[in-house]
Amino acid sequence: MPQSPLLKVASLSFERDDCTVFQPISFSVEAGDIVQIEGANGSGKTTLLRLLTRALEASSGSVFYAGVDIDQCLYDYREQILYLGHQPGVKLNLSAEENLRWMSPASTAPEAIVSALADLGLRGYEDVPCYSLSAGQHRRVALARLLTSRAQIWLLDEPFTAIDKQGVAFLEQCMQQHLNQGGAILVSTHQDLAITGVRKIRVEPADDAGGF
Amino acid sequence: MPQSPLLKVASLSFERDDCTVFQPISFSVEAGDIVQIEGANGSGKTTLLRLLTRALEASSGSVFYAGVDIDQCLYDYREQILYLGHQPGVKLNLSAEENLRWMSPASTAPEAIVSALADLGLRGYEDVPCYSLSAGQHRRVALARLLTSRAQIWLLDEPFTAIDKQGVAFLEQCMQQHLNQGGAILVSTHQDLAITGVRKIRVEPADDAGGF
Amino acid sequence: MSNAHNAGFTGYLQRDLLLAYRRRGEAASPLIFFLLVATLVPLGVSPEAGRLEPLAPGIIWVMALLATLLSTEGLFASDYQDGSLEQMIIAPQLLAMPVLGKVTAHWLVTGLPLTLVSPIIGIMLSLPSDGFIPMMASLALGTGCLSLVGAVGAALTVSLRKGGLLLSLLVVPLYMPVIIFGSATVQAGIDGLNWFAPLAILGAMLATAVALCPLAIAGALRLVSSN
Amino acid sequence: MSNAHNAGFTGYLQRDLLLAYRRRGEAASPLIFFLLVATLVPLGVSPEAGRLEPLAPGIIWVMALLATLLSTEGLFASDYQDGSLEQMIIAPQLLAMPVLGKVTAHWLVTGLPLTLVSPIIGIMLSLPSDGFIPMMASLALGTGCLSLVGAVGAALTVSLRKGGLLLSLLVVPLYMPVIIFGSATVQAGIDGLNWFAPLAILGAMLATAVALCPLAIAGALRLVSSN
Amino acid sequence: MSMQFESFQQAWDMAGHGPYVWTAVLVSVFVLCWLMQRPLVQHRKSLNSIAVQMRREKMRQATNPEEHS
Amino acid sequence: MGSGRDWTWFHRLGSPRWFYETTGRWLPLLWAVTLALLVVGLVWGLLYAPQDAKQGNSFRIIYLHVPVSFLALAGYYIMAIAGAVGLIWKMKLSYMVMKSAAPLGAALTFLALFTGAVWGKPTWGTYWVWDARITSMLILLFLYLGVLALQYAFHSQDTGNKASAMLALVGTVNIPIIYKSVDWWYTLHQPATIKLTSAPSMHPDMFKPLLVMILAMYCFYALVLILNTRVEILQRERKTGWVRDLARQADTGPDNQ
Ligand code: HEM
Ligand SMILES: Nc1ncnc2c1ncn2[C@@H]1O[C@H](COP(=O)(O)OP(=O)(O)OP(=O)(O)O)[C@@H](O)[C@H]1O
Ligand SMILES: Nc1ncnc2c1ncn2[C@@H]1O[C@H](COP(=O)(O)OP(=O)(O)OP(=O)(O)O)[C@@H](O)[C@H]1O
Ligand SMILES: [Mg+2]
Ligand SMILES: [Mg+2]
Repeated sequence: MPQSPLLKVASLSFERDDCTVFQPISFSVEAGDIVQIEGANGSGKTTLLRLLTRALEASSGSVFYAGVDIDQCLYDYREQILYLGHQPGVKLNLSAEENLRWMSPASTAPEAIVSALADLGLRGYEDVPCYSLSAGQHRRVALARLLTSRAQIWLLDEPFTAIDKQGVAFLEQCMQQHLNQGGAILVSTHQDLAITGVRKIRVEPADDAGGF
Repeated sequence: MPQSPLLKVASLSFERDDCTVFQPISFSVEAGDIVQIEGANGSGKTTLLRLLTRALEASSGSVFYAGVDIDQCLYDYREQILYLGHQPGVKLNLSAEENLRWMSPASTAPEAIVSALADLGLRGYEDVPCYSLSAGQHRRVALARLLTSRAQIWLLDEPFTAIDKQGVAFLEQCMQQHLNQGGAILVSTHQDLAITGVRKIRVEPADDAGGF
Repeated sequence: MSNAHNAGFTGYLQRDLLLAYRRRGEAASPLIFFLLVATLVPLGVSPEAGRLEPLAPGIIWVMALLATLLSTEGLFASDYQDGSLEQMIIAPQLLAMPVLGKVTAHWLVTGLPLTLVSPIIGIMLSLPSDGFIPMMASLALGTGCLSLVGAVGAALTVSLRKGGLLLSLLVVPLYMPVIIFGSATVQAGIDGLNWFAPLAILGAMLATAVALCPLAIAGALRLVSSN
Repeated sequence: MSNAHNAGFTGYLQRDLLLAYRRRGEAASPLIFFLLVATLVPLGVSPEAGRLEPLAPGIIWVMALLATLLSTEGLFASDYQDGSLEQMIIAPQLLAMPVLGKVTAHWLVTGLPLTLVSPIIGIMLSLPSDGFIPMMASLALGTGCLSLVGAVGAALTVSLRKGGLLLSLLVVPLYMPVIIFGSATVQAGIDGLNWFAPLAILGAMLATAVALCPLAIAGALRLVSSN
Repeated sequence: MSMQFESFQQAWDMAGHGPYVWTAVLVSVFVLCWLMQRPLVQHRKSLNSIAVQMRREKMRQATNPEEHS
Repeated sequence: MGSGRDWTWFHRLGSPRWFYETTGRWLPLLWAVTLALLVVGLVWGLLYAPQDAKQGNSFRIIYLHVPVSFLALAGYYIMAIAGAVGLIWKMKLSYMVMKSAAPLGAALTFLALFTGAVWGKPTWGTYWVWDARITSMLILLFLYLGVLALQYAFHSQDTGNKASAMLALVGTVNIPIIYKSVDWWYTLHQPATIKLTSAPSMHPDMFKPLLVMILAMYCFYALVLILNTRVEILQRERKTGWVRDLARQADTGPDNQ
């Protein structure tokens, strides 16, 4: 028996109020793979990523983590994923440092947090409450999680929103490094990635979708 | 005396708690000009655009609209500007159509609203409350204002956030058309624009900026 | 120009009424809150009519005040979060007009229904029948004051970003005259005294509030954009 | 594994306490609400000690209930808006643990201070001295129930931006037993009766709520965030 | 068992209790009728709206057969 | 579902189409029985039943008050059980039943309160007293309103259904607690001025029409619940073939020949 892939998505689909959001989708992801999820606005990229976190329950199909249905090994699976959505969960009233400490694994060293923030260009902003950060800086606080997390699978929903070019280059470098270390990345973005070996998957809206 | 430019910014600067956000900036914009405001995250692009709406009060320097200080002709000036910020003011509980009707000039015809939404790819979503739209669709509702507004000066803060490639192309086309009709555009974005004759202005953070 | 200002008033009035209609459940809730709390009082105090009767005017007024206060709290909050407050501020109008529109809409969906439903609570708390008309009249005027003054608190709250309930509570001292004259009107009605005098004072307060509060609110909101 | 669950509990407890500390002003507002409203009642009803005395237990309990109710409203709201609720849901833990952590933090910043400050209101409303100990004991237990039950409602309404007063409709009916036994405890203390009996019932309710509510809250959060 | 009232007037008045009894009866009957009529109307309305929608779809397909959905 | 048990009947029961068609066959009969019982019971109770010795004619309100009160209470359990079945077995039909039961129950609770209040004026001299049972009924009305409000507060039907089912369940756990505590509260304060006529000691001539009315209310409840559920079914299944066929048959509009 061949070894089962890290993540396998088997004809996954999702209905909202009896209305299918996207056509059943199947693919699998190995360690070291990067998959870019493509699709027009409203095609269901975010929905797919949230299905993969199991925050949403699929209407049909399943997701296998190392060969096991994720419903069977939910906590183990969730230890291995890192999800950054459109709203990344930065508390406006906490400082960047407090936010990152809070979002990182409990065992993260304080120095690791400070250096992750510095890497993301937030040196000098560690103690500023997040509500007085600019849009890009706010987003960078959330992205600093990529440097402190130990999860193997990254699920990133438009991570480059509001980030300047330098920042995008740095993030791409981080992602490359994560892949080299045996991680896997699923990323939805409308920009082209400057990473080699990106596999693209298109999410197609279902025929009956729409607001009719 | 030569005719005064449409918009003239004269050594504008802004302090927050005695801390200068960006170095004094001067430029002027004629009808038909498009200016891209560049700068790293946190350099002060949003601050500059908000100064131009006069939602923020400049610490020094002034802005002239057709030769008149905007403080002198505030309402006339504001009739001529359209500002789209990071948070574009879409009411989550109203439908796309209601939102747009609400944000457009009172005299806008209902058909114009429907067709503006259709142009932005929201056909069929007119009656869906905005909280059930995807990130990009949500943003598109706000951008539909560009088609219904009659303002001459557009101030757009990262308008392409969350918009797919097709959408970006369409918006660039709209912007080109607005320029051809004698409008002026100030846009802050980290992407490169596919419009000819874009003038770039860099916002440099002041030396004493930062959270120290 | 003045046309644009009026458009600001009616526009925001309509929009907020539409929003309230979209969220009917929520718009009805100050009312239901009022009823619910009126049920709590007998449970806490006593079911006997004789003991409830003297309490009735005061309790009704305190509860009306709370219901208004709580619903004022969010008057500008969602506008602030989604950016439409900023759009309102940079609109080519006197800011006081849309503000007045919003406050009027607020009164129409809270103060007015509250006034209309108050007789039911009067019955439940055994309010003597002479008190009903003064109660409704005083509530109609008084809730208008409360909406206006509460909106000042809400605007301050939204602009200072922290404070939530706290700042609107700082408004409560300003509410005190309203509650004093409001319950005095009802009490005068019950006691067969002349209840027009306290009612007239309420009316005067309302007139002052209509004139001054929109300016104060507009000023507080402008603070928001300059933080 | 169980370690991770505990980490979820203490982690969220600490974070919410830190957040409350950062927003001290707001965290104090249930307290101030409690105090202010207790001063409104004599204004509305009557300043005479003799008339206030019989009302005191009921009024204190109604006000404590309202103060808790109002502060429960935002328990999950900001977490929902900024996406951290989603992160909590997909964390590798039993969801009930962080939920319990959050509710505990909520009780520590509202119920507990409210209990501690209640004697002041007791004095203001001329509560007989025998009632003070029963009042504090019943408030300590009762506000715990209120926080837990209120959190169920807060979870159900979290995705309805500004579910505010809808929440009160959902949970106030469920609060009724607490207020009955709470004010009965105080009344029994005043009357020199055995106030342990109603207090024990409050304790039993609290135990049930601690066992069941976190599960209900977790279920509600999962459900509502999957829309 | 027999009729308790001799005249319509007497039945209406019910020895002074008429106003109470008949308000209760009228309000109740009104509410019960409303409860019964509501689903009937809605039943018809939803069938109609489904029919209208089907007709619209048919028309759309007739005008441009290649466009689907 | 490889287990040995045969669950097909259960799933067929959960099929909206089966429900729609079966009830369609029985509806005419149910209509007839309900209307007949209602008319007979009301006329009998209002005009033919003897007067009460103490309360006189005001006592005739009992023929509405008691049946309506019964169903208002029972309705909450019907609603909560339907919601629970929906949550546990993910059965769409039972959510529809729950959704149909909520406004019905709320209306009946309102009627119980209204008829009671109107009855209170001639008998106790006041429209309202804080009697234990009356207070519980008022709380029940709030519970119903909460479920209703939550149901319609969401744009997504599924979320609304699940959320209100959950609330109904939490309410069910609480109803006995509420009832017991309100009872205890009342006996603690007992003003002891109010006594209700107790039903079993009623004269048979008064009792028989009451029985008819109770039966009529049960039929009425079943009827309206079924009618409401059928509407829900049509709206939820509007995309399915069988509903479209129905609509086509019912359609009398133009260009549909
Ligand atoms: C707002 C006022 C009232 C409410 C909410 C109310 C509520 C109820 C409820 C819920 C029941 C049904 C109990 C059960 O299912 O076992 C009931 C029964 C009954 N009610 Fe009322 N009631 C009210 C006023 C009155 C008044 C004023 C009278 C007469 C003086 C009255 C007489 C009765 C009688 C005779 C029964 C049936 C006998 C029994 O079950 O004990 N009710 N009421
Ligand atoms: N409300 C505020 N209070 C205090 N400081 C602020 C506030 N908003 C922004 N700043 C600070 O002012 C500076 C400029 O912010 P601004 O939002 O203008 O940047 P920006 O160029 O738009 O960045 P981005 O590309 O990330 O959107 C930043 O350093 C930021 O931290
Ligand atoms: N909460 C919701 N309720 C109902 N419908 C929703 C909800 N969220 C999204 N949708 C709909 O589901 C579809 C897919 O949404 P999704 O957010 O997954 O799109 P997306 O591919 O991420 O788009 P974008 O590129 O704009 O982020 C859209 O048509 C959207 O309108
Ligand atoms: Mg998306
Ligand atoms: Mg910016």
